[in-house]
Amino acid sequence: MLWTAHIRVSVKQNVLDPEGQAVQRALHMLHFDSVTSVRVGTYVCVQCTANDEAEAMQRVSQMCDTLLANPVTEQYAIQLERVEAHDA
Amino acid sequence: MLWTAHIRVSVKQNVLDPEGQAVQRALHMLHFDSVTSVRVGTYVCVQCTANDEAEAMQRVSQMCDTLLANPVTEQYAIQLERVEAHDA
Amino acid sequence: MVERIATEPTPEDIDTHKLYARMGMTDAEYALVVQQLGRKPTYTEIGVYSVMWSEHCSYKHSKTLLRLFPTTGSRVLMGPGEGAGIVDIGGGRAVVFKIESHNHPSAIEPFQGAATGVGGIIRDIFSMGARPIALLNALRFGNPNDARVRYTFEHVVAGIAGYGNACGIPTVGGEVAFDEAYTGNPLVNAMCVGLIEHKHIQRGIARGVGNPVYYVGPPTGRDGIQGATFASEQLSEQSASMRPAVQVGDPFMEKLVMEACLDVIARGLVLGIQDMGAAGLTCSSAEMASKAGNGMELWLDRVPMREPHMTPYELMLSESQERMLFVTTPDRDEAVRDVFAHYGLDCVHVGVVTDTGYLTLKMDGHIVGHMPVRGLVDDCPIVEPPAEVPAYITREPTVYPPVTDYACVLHALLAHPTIASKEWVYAQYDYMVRTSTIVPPGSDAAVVRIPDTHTALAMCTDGNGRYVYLDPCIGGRIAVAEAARNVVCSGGQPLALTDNLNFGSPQKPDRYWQLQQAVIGMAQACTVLNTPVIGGNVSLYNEHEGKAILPTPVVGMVGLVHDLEHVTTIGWKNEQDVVFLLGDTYVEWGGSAFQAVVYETLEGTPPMLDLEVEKRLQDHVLACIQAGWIASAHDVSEGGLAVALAECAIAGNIGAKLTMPACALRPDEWLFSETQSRIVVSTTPVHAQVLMRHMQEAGVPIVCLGTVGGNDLVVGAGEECLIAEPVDALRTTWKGAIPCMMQR
Amino acid sequence: MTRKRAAVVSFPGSNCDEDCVRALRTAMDADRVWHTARSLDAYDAIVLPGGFSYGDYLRAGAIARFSPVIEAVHAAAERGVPIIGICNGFQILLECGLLPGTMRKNVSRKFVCAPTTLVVARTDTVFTKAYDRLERIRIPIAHGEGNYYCDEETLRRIQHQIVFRYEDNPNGSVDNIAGIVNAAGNVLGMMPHPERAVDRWLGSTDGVRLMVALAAV
Ligand SMILES: Nc1ncnc2c1ncn2[C@@H]1O[C@H](COP(=O)(O)OP(=O)(O)O)[C@@H](O)[C@H]1O
Ligand SMILES: [Mg+2]
Repeated sequence: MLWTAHIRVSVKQNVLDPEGQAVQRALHMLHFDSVTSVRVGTYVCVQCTANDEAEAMQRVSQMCDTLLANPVTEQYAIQLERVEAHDA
Repeated sequence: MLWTAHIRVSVKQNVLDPEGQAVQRALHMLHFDSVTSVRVGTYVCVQCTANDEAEAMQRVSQMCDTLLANPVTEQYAIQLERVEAHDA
Repeated sequence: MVERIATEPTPEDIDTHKLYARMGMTDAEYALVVQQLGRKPTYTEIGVYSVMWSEHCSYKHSKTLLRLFPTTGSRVLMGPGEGAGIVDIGGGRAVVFKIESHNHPSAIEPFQGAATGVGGIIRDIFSMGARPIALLNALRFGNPNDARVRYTFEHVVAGIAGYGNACGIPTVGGEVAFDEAYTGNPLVNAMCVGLIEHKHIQRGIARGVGNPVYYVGPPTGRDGIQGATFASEQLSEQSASMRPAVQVGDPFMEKLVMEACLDVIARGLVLGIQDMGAAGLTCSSAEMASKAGNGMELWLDRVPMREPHMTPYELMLSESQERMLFVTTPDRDEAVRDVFAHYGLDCVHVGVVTDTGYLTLKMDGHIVGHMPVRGLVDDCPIVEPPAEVPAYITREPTVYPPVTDYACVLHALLAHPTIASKEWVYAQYDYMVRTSTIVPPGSDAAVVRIPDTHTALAMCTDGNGRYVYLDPCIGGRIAVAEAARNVVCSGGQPLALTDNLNFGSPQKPDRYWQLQQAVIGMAQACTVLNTPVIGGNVSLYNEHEGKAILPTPVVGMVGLVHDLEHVTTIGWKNEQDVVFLLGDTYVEWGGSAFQAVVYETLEGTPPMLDLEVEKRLQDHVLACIQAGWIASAHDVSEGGLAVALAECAIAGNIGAKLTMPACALRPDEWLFSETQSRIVVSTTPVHAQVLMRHMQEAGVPIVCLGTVGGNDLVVGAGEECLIAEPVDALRTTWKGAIPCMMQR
Repeated sequence: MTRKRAAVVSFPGSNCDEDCVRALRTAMDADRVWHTARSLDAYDAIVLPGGFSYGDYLRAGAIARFSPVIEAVHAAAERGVPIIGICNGFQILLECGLLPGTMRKNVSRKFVCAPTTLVVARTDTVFTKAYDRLERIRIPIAHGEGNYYCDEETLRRIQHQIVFRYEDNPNGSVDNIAGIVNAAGNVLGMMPHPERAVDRWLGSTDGVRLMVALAAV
């Protein structure tokens, strides 16, 4: 079975995010006054095979832990989607 | 009302993504053999106020069109979440 | 009355449960604090004391040793004691430089640790009023067969590049070495060099009672709290989780703060300015007050905060980056604000200079800390720990059986990541920005032009931990001598140096002995070579699970090139140029790269170093360069003569036909021994005679090796051919080693 | 003839602005102009220098494009004033639509600083008239996002706008593109730094002719 994992990697809450702050200032400059906070991170979209959702989740988490996220400064969230056979 | 927008900015399907390919190679080197494709983009998390979901969506789309995504090579997807009052 | 914060432990709790111990304070130090205050300290206060009295800020284990360094000289305008030292270079200008370590943060988060190390040293330079013009670094990593070591290496380099490049300061030099001993504890030392006009020199001093104290830079977060204490401890598996939050650098912010600070200084609006480095607001406020003999009152609720509900303890100890503290007069308030506003920055009035001699901390009108400035800054008890000669020290020279395949050994040496080309590293550094880099990374020293003049500065970093391990005193001498020699080979007159002492725990007598002996050796070399120490940094407790690194003093040397025409590089230049070796060669295997590569060990005694011989060599090489007789110069260091010759060939993209002179040495000894005080020079045939005569009269040993030309490096001995390798083959080995290692 | 005057626009985070001013001054007058300026009418040429405007956060040039001065840059472009964007300046010109295409991370995913050899593809522009066609010139690069990209259709359309190509592609750019002009020929974007090749001590003087050409417009 083929899965698509949407992975959102972002800077941990208490860690400074200079990029997010710069983008927030830019949005304010552009008069998006309703914006109260911005964080910028990495979006990784991984397709992988796995026998079931649990296995897929376990694999992708491991990829995040070893490569995709920096455990010291970053956190991540995974959303899984099953890819229908004819798409694969 | 306060909203959290999770924005996934990614390289358009028909555009080559050298960074995604590099990450895919790295994952294979780490023996994640089940991986069939990787795309890398930007994740932006914006908090903003809006009277309803439609307004929030419209505002955030506009941010993406003007600043957050580069229309030449990038596409974006927005997920909205309402932030409960006591969290705000 | 000093009030405590409700959520924090009471002074009684701190005392009975010895909470100060967790901050790295001893019982005796705590008792001294109680005595100074006449009462038990609050949590905020003991926090402030603990960082001020940490090794990093108080130098308690090294202060007595540092006094051995010569620190004065006719050109020295400011020695140790301020953010950075200053040396006169004539024409009303001066050069400002300093080196600093960020070893422990880089072990835990290599990218940010290295980046913030660069950020910190840049602030040290511009807080003196100087324009930063160059960055260098000295890096040590473990065995690159270990994936974590490669990860650390890759991210440290990226962190240095990311920060320096964005600030627009060229990273022009440095060194990288790999040795098993640094596996759990890499070294990341960053050096910054700046230029200043004498009239703009600033000091971190809180002058004028009643004057306002300003804060500029990004808001304070809970970053790296207790970082100074942390730098004074050894690393363990727990270190990683101990940190609530690592410091993250923002080079964009640094660039703005730098331009704004240089602007207010140039306009004469500032009385005293200091960066918030280690121990943040605590160290900067206490030191500024101390230097003026004044007191200071800070209103902590006004300090910009990144997160809600920050406590006085957190605000005082945070090590958030890119922040500065400065003092001006009340009437300049508006002018100062205007300058910062131009750069999009706020400055905040956070306190006032007082005459109390106390550092007084207020939060929402309540006094939350009240401590004598002198006590904080000067009264940390100095420790003179016992020293003991380690058991491994020997006086026995090492002997090895002869090798027969010289070319094979040469290739193995060139492929060793410590010797191999560092292009993989410096191609990531913008070494050309500011359009003043005359000699980019890759030669003995980098050369940076002084704008609008025909003069330049030569600069480098050096320090070989293998020699220091085997004999710290000689190793210390070599570190200084080699740095000076590199500057001389580039056409510069060595002016002064900054040093970074990276050692293990001073509480272990054998390691303290290493530190002590290294300082003694360095001081000897500084005296003879006439290069005073104008500043530096001490990084102790470089241990990982009880195992110490190689004792590694790093020397950052700066020299003056009096005329751009004197600039000299290592590469051979023209067919028919004559190659000479200056200096005698002995059988000296201890600590050599040959020993590391062929025998994978570290044993014996390091090369000896006669400082008078060294001084004579350097003086005369510089004189001959200035006379225009020398086409290329390269000192012989790691890998010995063979590697030096290969590097001359590769850099010049031209071969040579050379012969080993008749002597008592075996060919492998002559080729690979690491005897000090040797330089390979080349000269046009026209100047060969005069050069030879000059050196002979000066008493500098000189032998002619042969001539430059062809596509091969050919070295013979009598009828025998020792090495005959295409320069291209040597280059491929040397250039390919690190990229290949990183592709694993 | 009065001496020509160039504006070198400094954005927060620009860091080659001083270098550009110094290099231009060998040929013409040059001022640094802060990005809040609303008019550039007084200038005969405009340079957007290299550096890290707004930290290069999000995408290089993405935020600088909204600086007040950009309107004046657009106006000058329309008037036919010669404009050069170097490195970060090129990225800004792409982001604000004065030049086609976009810049992506180098394929190596690493910043790269190195001397490079460029092949001059066009000598009929105001910027390159002092070079010979297909001449090889030495100009250094220093960038992390210099991988020029446009789709095939655009690439076909802009063939005639390509001014410089890399001899050895250092970053993955399509068609080895190192520099392009707009259709009108008065806006040039290039990743290599000509201001770093203006005297013998810097290893190349091949950038001088570009400065001189600009002063002669
Ligand atoms: N190894 C050393 N050699 C010479 N001077 C040193 C050395 N270590 C520290 N110093 C000097 O001691 C002074 C006090 O350092 P300090 O300002 O506390 O350092 P930092 O700014 O690195 O925290 C500085 O002027 C520094 O140059
Ligand atoms: Mg300091």
